[in-house]
Amino acid sequence: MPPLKKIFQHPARDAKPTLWRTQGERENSPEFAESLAREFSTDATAIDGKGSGLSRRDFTKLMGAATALTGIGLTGCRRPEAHLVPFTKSAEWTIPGKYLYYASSMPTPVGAVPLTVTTTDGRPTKIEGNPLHPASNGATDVFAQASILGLYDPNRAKEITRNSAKASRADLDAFIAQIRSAAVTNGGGGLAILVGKENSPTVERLRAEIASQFPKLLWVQDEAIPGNHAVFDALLGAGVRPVYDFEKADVILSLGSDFLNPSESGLGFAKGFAKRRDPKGKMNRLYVVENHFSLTGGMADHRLRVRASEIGDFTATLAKAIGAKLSNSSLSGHAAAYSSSGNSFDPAWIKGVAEDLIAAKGNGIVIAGSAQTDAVQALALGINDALGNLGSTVNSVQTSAKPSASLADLSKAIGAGSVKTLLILEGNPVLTAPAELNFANLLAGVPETLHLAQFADETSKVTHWHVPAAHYLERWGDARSIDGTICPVQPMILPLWNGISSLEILAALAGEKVDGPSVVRATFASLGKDGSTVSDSAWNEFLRNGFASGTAWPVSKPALNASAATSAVQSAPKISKDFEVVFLRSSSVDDGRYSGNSWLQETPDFVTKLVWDNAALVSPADARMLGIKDGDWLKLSAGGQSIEAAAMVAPGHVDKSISIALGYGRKGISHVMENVGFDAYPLRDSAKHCFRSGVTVKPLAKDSYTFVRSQDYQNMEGRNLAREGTLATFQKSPEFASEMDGELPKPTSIYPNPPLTSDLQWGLSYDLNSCIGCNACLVACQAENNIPIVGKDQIRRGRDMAWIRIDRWFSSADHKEENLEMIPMAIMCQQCESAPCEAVCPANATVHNEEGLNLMAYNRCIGTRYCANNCPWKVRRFNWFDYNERPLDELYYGPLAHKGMAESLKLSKNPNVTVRMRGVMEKCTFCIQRIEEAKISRSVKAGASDVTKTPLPAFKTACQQACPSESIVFGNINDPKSAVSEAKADPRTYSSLAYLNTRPRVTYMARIRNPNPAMPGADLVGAANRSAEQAQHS
Amino acid sequence: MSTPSTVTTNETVDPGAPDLSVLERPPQVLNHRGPLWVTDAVCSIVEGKTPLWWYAAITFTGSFAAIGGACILYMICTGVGVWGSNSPCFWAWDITNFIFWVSMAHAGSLISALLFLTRQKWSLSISRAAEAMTVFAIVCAGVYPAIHIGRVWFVWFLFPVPNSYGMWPNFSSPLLWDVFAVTSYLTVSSLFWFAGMVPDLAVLRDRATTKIRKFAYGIASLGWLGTARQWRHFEMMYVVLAGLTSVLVVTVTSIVASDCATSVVPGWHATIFPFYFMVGAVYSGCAAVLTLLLPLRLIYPQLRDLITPSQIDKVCKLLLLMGSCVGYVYVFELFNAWYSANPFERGAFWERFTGSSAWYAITCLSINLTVPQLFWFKAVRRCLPLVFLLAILCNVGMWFERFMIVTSTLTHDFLPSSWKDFHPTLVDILTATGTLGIFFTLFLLFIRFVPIMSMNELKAALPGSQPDHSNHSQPSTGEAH
Amino acid sequence: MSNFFPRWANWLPLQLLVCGLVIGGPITLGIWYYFTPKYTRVGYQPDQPVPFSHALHVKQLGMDCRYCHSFVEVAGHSNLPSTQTCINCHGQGKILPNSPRLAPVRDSWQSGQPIPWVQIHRLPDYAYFNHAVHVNRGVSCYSCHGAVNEMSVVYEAESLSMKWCLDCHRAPENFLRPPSEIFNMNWHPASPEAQRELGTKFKEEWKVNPPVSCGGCHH
Amino acid sequence: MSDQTSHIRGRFHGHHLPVAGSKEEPLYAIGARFETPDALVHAVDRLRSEGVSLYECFTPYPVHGLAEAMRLPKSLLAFLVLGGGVSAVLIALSMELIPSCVIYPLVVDGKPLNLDALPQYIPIVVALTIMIGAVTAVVGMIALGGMPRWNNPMFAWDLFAKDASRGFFLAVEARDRKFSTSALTELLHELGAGDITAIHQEAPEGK
Repeated sequence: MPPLKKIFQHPARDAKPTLWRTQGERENSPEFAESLAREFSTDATAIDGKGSGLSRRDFTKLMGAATALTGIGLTGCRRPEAHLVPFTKSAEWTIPGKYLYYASSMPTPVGAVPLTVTTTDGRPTKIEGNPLHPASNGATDVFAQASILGLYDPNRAKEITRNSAKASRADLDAFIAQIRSAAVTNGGGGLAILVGKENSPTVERLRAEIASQFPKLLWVQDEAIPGNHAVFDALLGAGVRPVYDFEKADVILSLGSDFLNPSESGLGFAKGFAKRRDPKGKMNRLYVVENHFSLTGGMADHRLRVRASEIGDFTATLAKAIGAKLSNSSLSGHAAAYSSSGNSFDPAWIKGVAEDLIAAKGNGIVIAGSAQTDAVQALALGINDALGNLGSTVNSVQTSAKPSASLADLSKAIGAGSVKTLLILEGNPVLTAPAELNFANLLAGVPETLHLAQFADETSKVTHWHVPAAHYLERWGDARSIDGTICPVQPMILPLWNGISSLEILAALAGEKVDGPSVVRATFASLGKDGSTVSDSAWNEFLRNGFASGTAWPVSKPALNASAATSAVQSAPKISKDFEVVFLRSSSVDDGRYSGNSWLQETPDFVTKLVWDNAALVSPADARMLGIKDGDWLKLSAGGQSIEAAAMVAPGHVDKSISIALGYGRKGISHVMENVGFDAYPLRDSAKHCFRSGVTVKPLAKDSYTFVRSQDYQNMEGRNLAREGTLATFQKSPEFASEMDGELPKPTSIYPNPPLTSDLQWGLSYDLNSCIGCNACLVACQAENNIPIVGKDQIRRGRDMAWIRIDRWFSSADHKEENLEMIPMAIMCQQCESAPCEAVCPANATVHNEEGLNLMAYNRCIGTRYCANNCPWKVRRFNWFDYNERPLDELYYGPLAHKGMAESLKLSKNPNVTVRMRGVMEKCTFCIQRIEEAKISRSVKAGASDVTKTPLPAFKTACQQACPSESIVFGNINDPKSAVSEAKADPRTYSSLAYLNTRPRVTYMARIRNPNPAMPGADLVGAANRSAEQAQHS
Repeated sequence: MSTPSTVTTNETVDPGAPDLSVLERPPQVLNHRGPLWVTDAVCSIVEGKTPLWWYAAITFTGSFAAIGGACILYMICTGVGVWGSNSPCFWAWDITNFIFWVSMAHAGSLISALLFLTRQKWSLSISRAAEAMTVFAIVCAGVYPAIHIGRVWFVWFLFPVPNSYGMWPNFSSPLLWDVFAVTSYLTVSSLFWFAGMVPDLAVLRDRATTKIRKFAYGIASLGWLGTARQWRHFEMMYVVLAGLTSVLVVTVTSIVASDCATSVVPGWHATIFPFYFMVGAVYSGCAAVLTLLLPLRLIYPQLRDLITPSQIDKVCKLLLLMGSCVGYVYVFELFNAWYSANPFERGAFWERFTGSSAWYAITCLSINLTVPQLFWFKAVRRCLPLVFLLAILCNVGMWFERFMIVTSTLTHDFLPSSWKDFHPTLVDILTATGTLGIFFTLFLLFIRFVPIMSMNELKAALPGSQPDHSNHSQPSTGEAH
Repeated sequence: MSNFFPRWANWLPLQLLVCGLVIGGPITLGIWYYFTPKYTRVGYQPDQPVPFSHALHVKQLGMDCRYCHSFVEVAGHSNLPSTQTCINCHGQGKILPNSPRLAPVRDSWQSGQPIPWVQIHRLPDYAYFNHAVHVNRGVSCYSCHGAVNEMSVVYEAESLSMKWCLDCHRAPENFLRPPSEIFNMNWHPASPEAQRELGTKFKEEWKVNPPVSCGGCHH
Repeated sequence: MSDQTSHIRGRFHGHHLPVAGSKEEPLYAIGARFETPDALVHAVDRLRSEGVSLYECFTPYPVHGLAEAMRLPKSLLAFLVLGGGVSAVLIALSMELIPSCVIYPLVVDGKPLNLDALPQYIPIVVALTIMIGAVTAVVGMIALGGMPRWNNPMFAWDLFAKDASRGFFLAVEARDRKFSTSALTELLHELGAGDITAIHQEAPEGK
């Protein structure tokens, strides 16, 4: 019988619920509300009218907030009225509150990243790799992980504009139609289309289509950071590209190539390379020749610092040596053809590498940086040829890439006034074009220009039309992954801001009817055997698997065109002894295409640990020579162009060389990009090499710039934190790592610990040896766990929120630059069995559960911060402000700051993870929401039967799932057969700070280097802790 | 009616007068003052017209207190982030000042309680003020634990009240110990202070002329008549409270010390901390007593016969003793770190004195190792202005010690990758000065409205105050055991 | 008169003490009851846009919970029925096609605007609850929602406070039912002893081991 | 009523005692003032030998030997405090152990959930014990001392009301079996008391 109190007569509402209308009003953008209404309906989850700071399921809250608020208003102090809004018509596949997975892919210039996208109630919330895909191990890179934020980014362009006045979709269609009709009459004369490198078969098909209709069309393809396509066409044949098999390679020489960096060369390489780093197997050896520390340089067994512009000289010298040793005339010929700038290199080094490569004949790889000169590419291939690597470790694929005009050609055409209409589909030439082209002015001269982009960026400012581009999660499409396999691009959600895809425009030009996947399906059909139609089943399989099997490019033994090689070698540019500037692909914003993404901006750079900035990296010696320190300004000028940038001293950097990442210093686009770094594009010449030689450097007397790094101290201060040894050490005493605790007290416990009862005991093993430090885990964690960003200023104050961070240690056994080593070490909550943080929490907000997890109950936390003080790894993060609810530039305004999260960002939140409020502590939870999810589905499956007899569904933590080199292994350490148990059984395993006897559930596997005894300084390799021990005893 | 304003004092008291023979104990009250004079001298401070300097002073201190309050309010509704605290230095000035104030409180209790138990008569005239200082210092200390947390509105999670969550606090947390320790310290010391004051309040009541005073002091003195029975219970209570307080002082310091000692942080994780904090506490407390009493003596000439140079001399000696203990701990800590051969321990102290925290670590050491040693010299102990100056220095030194212990340790813990330096913000600074404001405001109110000395104890100790046939050597011994 | 305080003043302390007890006691007890979910939550019975009667549909017509709350066994959320579900029976030419009380349903069906049911059972945002795992492991709707089949207008029957949850998580044997009776609102154990016996049996056979540490519900 | 004439120091007028309070009201006590603690103690001895029992002495500070002379029992306070302390220990221990070992045992820092972990519960016990002990002491002192009592017949005697902080007073209550105004007046006078006064109850409020 109900107690007859509190029967609420909520004021009667008009029969037609006003939910969506109020929603629209709140949103101030009817289109958005509409698109929401069309796309999702909420399910029976709570809509908390009170809008408490700790809010899960923000999405449904977004739906209900408006009405719920009216509830508050009308019911006064009584319980506010909240609503549940069910579907009107049930939607196919959708079970309210259950995840739905789709296979898709993210197109990038390197190649599509195969993905599985997690959607909740019709909104994509998480990106994972597609494990089925041959060229993917289910891993992803930073950019793929962060693209989820890119989708919901409230700063995206929202409307079509013509001459900066709002235009309708109809106007656009009319415009396209008019272009088409004009082209039909004059065969496309005066029409130019500028696209990026997307590897999309459909684009290729439509291009062919359009080209056949309008023969006079000018088709331009441009990338800010191009590969050396032209030279490969010459060396190996049109459209033929080399591919490398690192799993087979015993000896690898990188000539300024950062091949381990996923965003540089896809995920496959890191995976193959990592497979060969296991000291128990046949371990490979990596030589790196580079000007600045790259990920690959960090992994090197031997690293030589050489200016990027002199890598040509180095390669030639090496080629000469190898040619002589092998008495290989053609290689010697190539080498001889090189006009050296007369730089000499340590002969011992050259000899060592040469002999090692020869010893590994047929199983070596010499790989040159993708933006190196044609000469270096040719020589590298020449060496591989001479060593018989071609056909074994170095193969080639016949890509479908058709030659197209370059940006330079386009500029010429515009200059000649022969371009009347220019469609720029994605890409941002005004930012990235070489300064000497003066592209902005050229554009102004074109009568009709249209720019399709996700942001109203530099280019949009000078084009007549600006069209918001659809995010790849909003549109249909297809793309080839790095091995040529075709992957679908599926829309997970209707365009939030009516974005339009380049396919739609191209199809319209080609006169094809655009209707959902039709264009893509047509392409897919054309690939079929009969080339006519394609069966639904095949199509559905394509969509379900996320790739079309058997569409990979055939791999064959490359044939090097000797004469072309010689001429390529002769084309080597002259190198000046003066400073060079090296243009880096940013680890955070790539070539600038991601500068709007605050997750990426806040992700520390691989090596410098710099956030929200790039910097002019100079070697310590140069810094002394120029009399500058971190943050001092430099003026870099070459060929009439000059930029100003603040300098940062970079250990391990070569002298007379300055490295600076591209894609920063953009102005007036969105507040995320404001005051972030320095634009280096103006210094590039149209050769678009990765370096510019002969740059004059002048320190400026400006007050110094504030750089913020997530890690202030660079070396281990004589503490054995990250541990490494050489292959020899390992073979002598496999457990050398755990023996490094030296004189530290042996852990002892004064009383028996209460037993952890569950059959599931979670643990994690992390392999320093294969981790390349690529940050993928960081961003994956950020996406999975609703981690807020805090901005440059807060990080400067030491208020980073990342749950997993990558400590990057520099160490050098003899304290010399030459022998500097870099070791990345990921630190997340160690889930100690006897956790120091727990004892000191007065509120019992952090305790242990029966599965050995160190829990954190946000809603119990009162924020004494004692736990964090007592955490030896300092992995606990405190919400100093209301980072989720307040704008980052108003944090200090207190109650006067605007409250509330951008509506679109609410959609991006993981519904199973609480969004934390101000004043509470948070930390890595081993993705407990995934653990609970798995346990629940196990119980549901078990139903009325013994649950322990039901197997636990396989799952991974976010960081583990993202890791391209499979360095992170998570699982049940109670099960001796589990991967994690095996990993922990490895002799290299050690616990960090074992002497504290906190018994961490996270263990580390020491890094092993494989030096070549014949090399100079070989005895100083893998000795990061030797200096440590010395320091300890001194 | 007696007119207290007409109290005369003998200006010609020479501190170093030869008639003070080393053999006999110096008298508690100079110039052979009688009970009536004592009463008038003490009451006159309360009964006289409010001096202008008092108004000026309290406006000054009060405004600081107000600013501090505003900062706290701003902090609570904006976030702890308005302080300079960061990761790894999650605690900074909040806990620094908490420890500083709590420690300062201790000397008050010790001087009144421990010296009372050990029959150190010389403390009689300063004990009341010392106790008051204790209470006010705890008030200031109590401010921080209350506000420094992220979600003040949930502070009730700290108390074991049955609730609909079925959750309870974690009794193994030193912070929870703090809650209980500080609460009971505040309670006990205020009781000690007030109860001891009742008879003197009664005196004020009897001498009261205005209705308000009659009412206020009447209520406060609970109708005390000074009957033999009341005195008997009163003395018993005083002994008991003195005993309890002395134990409590040790307990509270040890508990506060275990905030550090029970953690694993190198530089904190040391068994010497309770002792460390204890001696530090008394040291800073004695310094504080001197800083407060010497100006009083200057402002109210009649007190010069009550707060005698020999007493100040004794406090200085206590200061010297405790200062030396503190110095010993410093050296011991360093030795221990070296002897542990533990790179983390060694690193912590190496960084403390070479790293970013060097400037304040060295300031702290140089003050606390040298200044108290000056009190070896009688000349220094007898030169009151100098004593005052040094006492203030000692307090500054102790504040820096707390700052060093909290901040420099946290900023250089296990992993250099997480090291970060601490920089206070304006809010930090104003909140700190705010507590200073609160402290002095309360103390000004104290000297204005209640007897700043225990008249009954003084009178009972005056020569000839007891029946000469009585064979009781000291007051209260009969009752004490 | 030189006694400043009147005689009655001497009684003041005692009087204050007594008043304190007389007033303070009830206040404490009052807060204990009236400020906790036992009171603030239980019995919340808002009016709904559509006067849907569970008593009619379940008790009299004998419909199964899962006809409308169709995903309760597979999903974390027990979904509310889509308008479609209502229309299945109440569509044109079917039951009460023109009843004015069903007007909101028809409007919703035509306009596509969902029916804004007023939420009754609300957990805080930081508490994670999963229906599927409960109903599949022997916890009946009845245990948390009460005798919904008796309610013509639904109200909140249980406090849904954390302590209330823990009571069951600590001793599930007091609530576990035969799988067949999960959705049977009329099934009641013969006696508490019988229930405990039955529950214990299930608990051991199925290895029912509900989480009692924070992580189970707060993440 | 005016009491201007009610005390003339050192002089004694036969049976015309100065009167405090209002004559209409019943006599409360006879009060007297002594110049020195010695005199007071001596007087007390004498009174006791005369068999007077209902008397009280008022001193500005604890006078030693006085209580002994009055044969006052030892103060109970110490035992009260002991009781308070012991109960505090029990309260504190149960407050800590029952929640953390019985009601909701949580694994914290791998510490045992039983008495093995007793040390961590001690500090709060100590703190609470001392606090409750101290409160008992003060409350006990106040209660045993018959306080708070803001209205007291003694205050009717203005001299006392004014000089309690200085003089040594003695009052013999009228309820005493041996009470006789004349005899007592004699005796007190003989013992060197001054300002001997008959203290009457005050007129109740409103008169």
